[in-house]
Amino acid sequence: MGETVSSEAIVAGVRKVGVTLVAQEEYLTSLDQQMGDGDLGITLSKIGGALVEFADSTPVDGDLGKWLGKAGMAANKAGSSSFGTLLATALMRGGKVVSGKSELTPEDLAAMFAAADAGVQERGKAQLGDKTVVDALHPAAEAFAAAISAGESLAAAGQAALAAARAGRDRVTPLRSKIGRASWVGERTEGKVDAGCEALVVMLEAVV
Amino acid sequence: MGETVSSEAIVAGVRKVGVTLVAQEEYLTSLDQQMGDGDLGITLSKIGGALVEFADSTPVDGDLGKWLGKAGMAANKAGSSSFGTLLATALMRGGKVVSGKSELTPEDLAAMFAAADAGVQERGKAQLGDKTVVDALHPAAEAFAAAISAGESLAAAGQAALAAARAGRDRVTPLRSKIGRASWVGERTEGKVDAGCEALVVMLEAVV
Amino acid sequence: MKKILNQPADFVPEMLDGLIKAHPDQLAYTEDIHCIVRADSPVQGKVALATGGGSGHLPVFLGYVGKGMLDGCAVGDVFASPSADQMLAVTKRIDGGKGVVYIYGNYGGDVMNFDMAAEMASFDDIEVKTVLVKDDVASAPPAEAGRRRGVAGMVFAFKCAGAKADQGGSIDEVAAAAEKALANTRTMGVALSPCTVPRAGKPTFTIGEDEMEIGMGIHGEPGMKREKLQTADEITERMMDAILADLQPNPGDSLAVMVNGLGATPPEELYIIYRKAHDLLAQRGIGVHRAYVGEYATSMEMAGASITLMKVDPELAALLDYPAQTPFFIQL
Amino acid sequence: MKKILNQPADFVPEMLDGLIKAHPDQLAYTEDIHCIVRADSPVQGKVALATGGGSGHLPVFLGYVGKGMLDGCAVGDVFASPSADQMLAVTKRIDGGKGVVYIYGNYGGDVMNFDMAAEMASFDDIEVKTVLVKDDVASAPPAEAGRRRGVAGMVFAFKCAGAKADQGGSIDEVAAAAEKALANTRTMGVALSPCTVPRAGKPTFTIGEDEMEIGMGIHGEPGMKREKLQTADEITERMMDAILADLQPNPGDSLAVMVNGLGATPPEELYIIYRKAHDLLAQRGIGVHRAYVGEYATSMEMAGASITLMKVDPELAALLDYPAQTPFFIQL
Ligand SMILES: Nc1ncnc2c1ncn2[C@@H]1O[C@H](COP(=O)(O)OP(=O)(O)O)[C@@H](O)[C@H]1O
Ligand SMILES: Nc1ncnc2c1ncn2[C@@H]1O[C@H](COP(=O)(O)OP(=O)(O)O)[C@@H](O)[C@H]1O
Ligand SMILES: [Mg+2]
Ligand SMILES: [Mg+2]
Ligand SMILES: [Mg+2]
Ligand SMILES: [Mg+2]
Repeated sequence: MGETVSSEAIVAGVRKVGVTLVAQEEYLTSLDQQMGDGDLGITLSKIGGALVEFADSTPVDGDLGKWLGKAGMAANKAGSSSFGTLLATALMRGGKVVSGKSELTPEDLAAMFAAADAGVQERGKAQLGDKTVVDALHPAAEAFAAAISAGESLAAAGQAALAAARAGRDRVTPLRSKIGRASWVGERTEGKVDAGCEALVVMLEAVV
Repeated sequence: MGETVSSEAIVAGVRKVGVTLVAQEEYLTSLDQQMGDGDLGITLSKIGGALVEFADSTPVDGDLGKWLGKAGMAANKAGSSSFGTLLATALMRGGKVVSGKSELTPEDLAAMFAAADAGVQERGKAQLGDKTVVDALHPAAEAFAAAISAGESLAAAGQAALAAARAGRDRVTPLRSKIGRASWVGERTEGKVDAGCEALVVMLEAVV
Repeated sequence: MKKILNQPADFVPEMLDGLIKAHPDQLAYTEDIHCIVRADSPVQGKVALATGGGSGHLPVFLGYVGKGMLDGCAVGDVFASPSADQMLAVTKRIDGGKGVVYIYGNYGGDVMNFDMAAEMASFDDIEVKTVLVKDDVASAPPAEAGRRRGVAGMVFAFKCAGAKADQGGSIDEVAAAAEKALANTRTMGVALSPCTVPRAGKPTFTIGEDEMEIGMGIHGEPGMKREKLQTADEITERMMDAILADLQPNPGDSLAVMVNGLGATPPEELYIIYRKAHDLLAQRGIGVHRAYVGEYATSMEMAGASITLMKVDPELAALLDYPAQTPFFIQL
Repeated sequence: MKKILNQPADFVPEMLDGLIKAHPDQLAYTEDIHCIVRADSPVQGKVALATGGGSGHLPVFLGYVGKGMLDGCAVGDVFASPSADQMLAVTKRIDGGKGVVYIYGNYGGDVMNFDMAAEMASFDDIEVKTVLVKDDVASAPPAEAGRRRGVAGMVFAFKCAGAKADQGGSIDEVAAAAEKALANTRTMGVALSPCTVPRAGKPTFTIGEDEMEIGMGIHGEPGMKREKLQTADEITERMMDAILADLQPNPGDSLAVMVNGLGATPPEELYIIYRKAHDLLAQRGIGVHRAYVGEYATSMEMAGASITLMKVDPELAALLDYPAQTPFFIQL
């Protein structure tokens, strides 16, 4: 199918994620306060602001890959908590696989999603089931790729990814966190939603 | 008139003051918290305990003056806030004027009262009207002496002293504190009873 | 505010026991643990310095006992004066034959007891001179400066007089150094929350969630005014304005600046205050000779801060810069 | 808890501005004020030490930048990791040709960013070694010690590695000194009240008036258990038991002891804790080589305290005793 995504649409998507992160600051902070250090909303709001500024001020100049990589670096400078760093890593790794392109095919998007997923796992060293964003991100990337392979529309693939992220988030909610700050909270994390998973869901909701 | 006060009665009186000070800790602390540092009750409770212990363990040995002086030193060791130090000074100065005696006449008691008053003024350098214990102590000492001179009974003289102390306390309540910690509270002391005056009233009530 | 303690009555002696156990090479005591002295006291041939006052202000008072600062300290219960007796014991133990200078805050109980101690020391032929610290501009107007209370500024007096004594100064010179330091020193503070005296068990005062007390003393004595909480810059400007109006330094003068935390206020916030103080001085063409930012005179777990300024001429600057070493204060 | 600040977003940069203004002879920064370095860096021919982490823990982290300790520090927002970029800038500025040792706490964001910085530094031919601090026994059982978080024990690692570097040690020797210090170091803390991150505006957690959290982390991460508030002696015994069970010193061993206040707990209470810790060690025939009582690693205005023990052999003892001088830590 000939569906493609323009530079403008990618820039708009990144901007939208940024706006959403700023808007959700309090909500995400309150989640992180329950089993972390309460900085997630702050970090992501700073990153959101930086992404908006970056999207508004940096032209794509025909290379979406480079542009996404730079967006990742701007994100890392703005907020470098665990999640913030993983988000930056995802942007940089996602950008790498579309280097030189000025518009993206659905397959490009699926490859980006997969690279982001791999990058996050490499950087954070979390396993599936550790109750981190990986538990939402990995199934979301897989669902997206599967939908694209099956020839579904981008919109449908996005919905599949979102549904998979939500399901992944809910699957690990009863579990105990095994990595990061939440792991120190021990059994008291059981039954509480992982803030990173929820943050991913919030971001996907903004763009699909 | 032949009314005299025995060593035992003096010891019992000091002991009674001690017991009262311990019992009134919270009340006096709450008064001092309103315009001081809130330690008056604590200090006087420690001094009270020390006086009880002193009275229970130290024989008069024929010299009430010396005994009162030592009681003053014990008091100073137990609690040395402004009021505590003035109380110790009062005991030491009061003791000095009855040095060598083993029982006291009404005139002795009046002289002791006057010496205590003078000692407190010398040590603390407060003027009448500064809104300190002096404003209750000085009229009380004067009223006591006047009653004794007029040939009234000890009980009546004690009541006169207590009434004068209460009147002195009430007279300065509307005023602004001019010395000590309360002076730093400034206009906010106006209308509040001086904790030191009230402490003197409480002690007198215990023995008259 | 919750406290970590055993029996309230044991608060001070247990604290002192811990202190002596932690710093056995630096600190010792007479028969009474409330009488803290330098481990090597008496230092023969040196004028000795003593202070005293209630507990709950660490490092004030005993925290400044050590080389180049104080020789001894009489320690009272929390916020309560020590007794004349204890002051006398310290005096006797630290006298190295050249007399003792008392430097302490202008509080009724302390004044009365140190006066008694000085009288008693004279029977032992120990010469005593007294220097009262009255640096808190918020506690009385300039015309009644004699009524002001002593707060963080006493540290500058300890430092300068201690240096003078270590350099071999006479008792008059040491007392004069303290007086000179204090004549050039002013402090003002603001409190955001109260503290709890262990034996009282409840806060010394109450204050609204959005209020601050301008000019509060270090025992929770109310200050000049209660106001709505302001920004760090506004608070700093308030304190600096009051101090500078009183101290009246000239452009070109050099100041020592102390930003002191009262207890619960974190160092981060103290540096935010310092920044503004520094900028305000720079705007007036006044230089900073030395900056002290941290906890120097506290009120248990009270939140708030004070600013102390000392105008330094070359003599005071040299005394301030002289080395000192105590368990709480080290300067190379 | 009320705070003295201007705009929450300016909290850290203004704090750093004040810090640099207060200590211009000791501290400097790269183009970014969040990259704090020794004023005399790079020290040529010396292995450089870098750390980094969130703000709100003073003196940790940047407070240990100075002679005999660290060369540089990447400073994050309150409780937030600095970026890889900032760590790289610090690394480049402090490298004196003998490489850089990173010593920092085991927190996700910090680990990921320092790893990125180390990768980037290798492109500039700067050798980097990393030592992770994982001293908090309350954060994971011994079998999962690799998951433990880094708290006040990092100060002993800074001190020992800093001394080794100052003495001319190679990058491997400096990293080994840090590893050895940490292998012998354990910490545990208890919190009595929460703290407020300026941008969040509300406390990181809530806790009852009669409760304490055993084993709480320095960002307010919950600990092992929430319990009724106990006496100072009981609390101390709890912490000491947990640490000693993990560290397993023998009678005759010598320990460095740090009693660290988390922010609002006054020094008086820390000495009451120290007293009991000292007595418990004495009962086991264990000596104290050196005692540190004060605020070394804080959580803004959190009330509570931690105890850190380090088993010292002659080598660690000598490194610990070596002089150091930073704006927050001086040892002669
Ligand atoms: N090592 C890791 N790998 C993957 N995800 C992680 C990892 N550590 C934390 N996370 C995710 O990040 C979220 C917390 O983010 P954040 O608040 O930025 O962390 P922190 O404050 O601990 O640096 C967690 O809910 C989790 O989903
Ligand atoms: N210089 C003084 N002369 C006489 N009385 C004084 C003086 N200073 C204080 N007082 C009295 O002592 C009372 C306070 O006692 P206390 O709490 O012991 O003082 P502080 O805590 O300031 O040492 C005051 O209410 C006042 O009556
Ligand atoms: Mg977090
Ligand atoms: Mg009082
Ligand atoms: Mg008092
Ligand atoms: Mg964080």
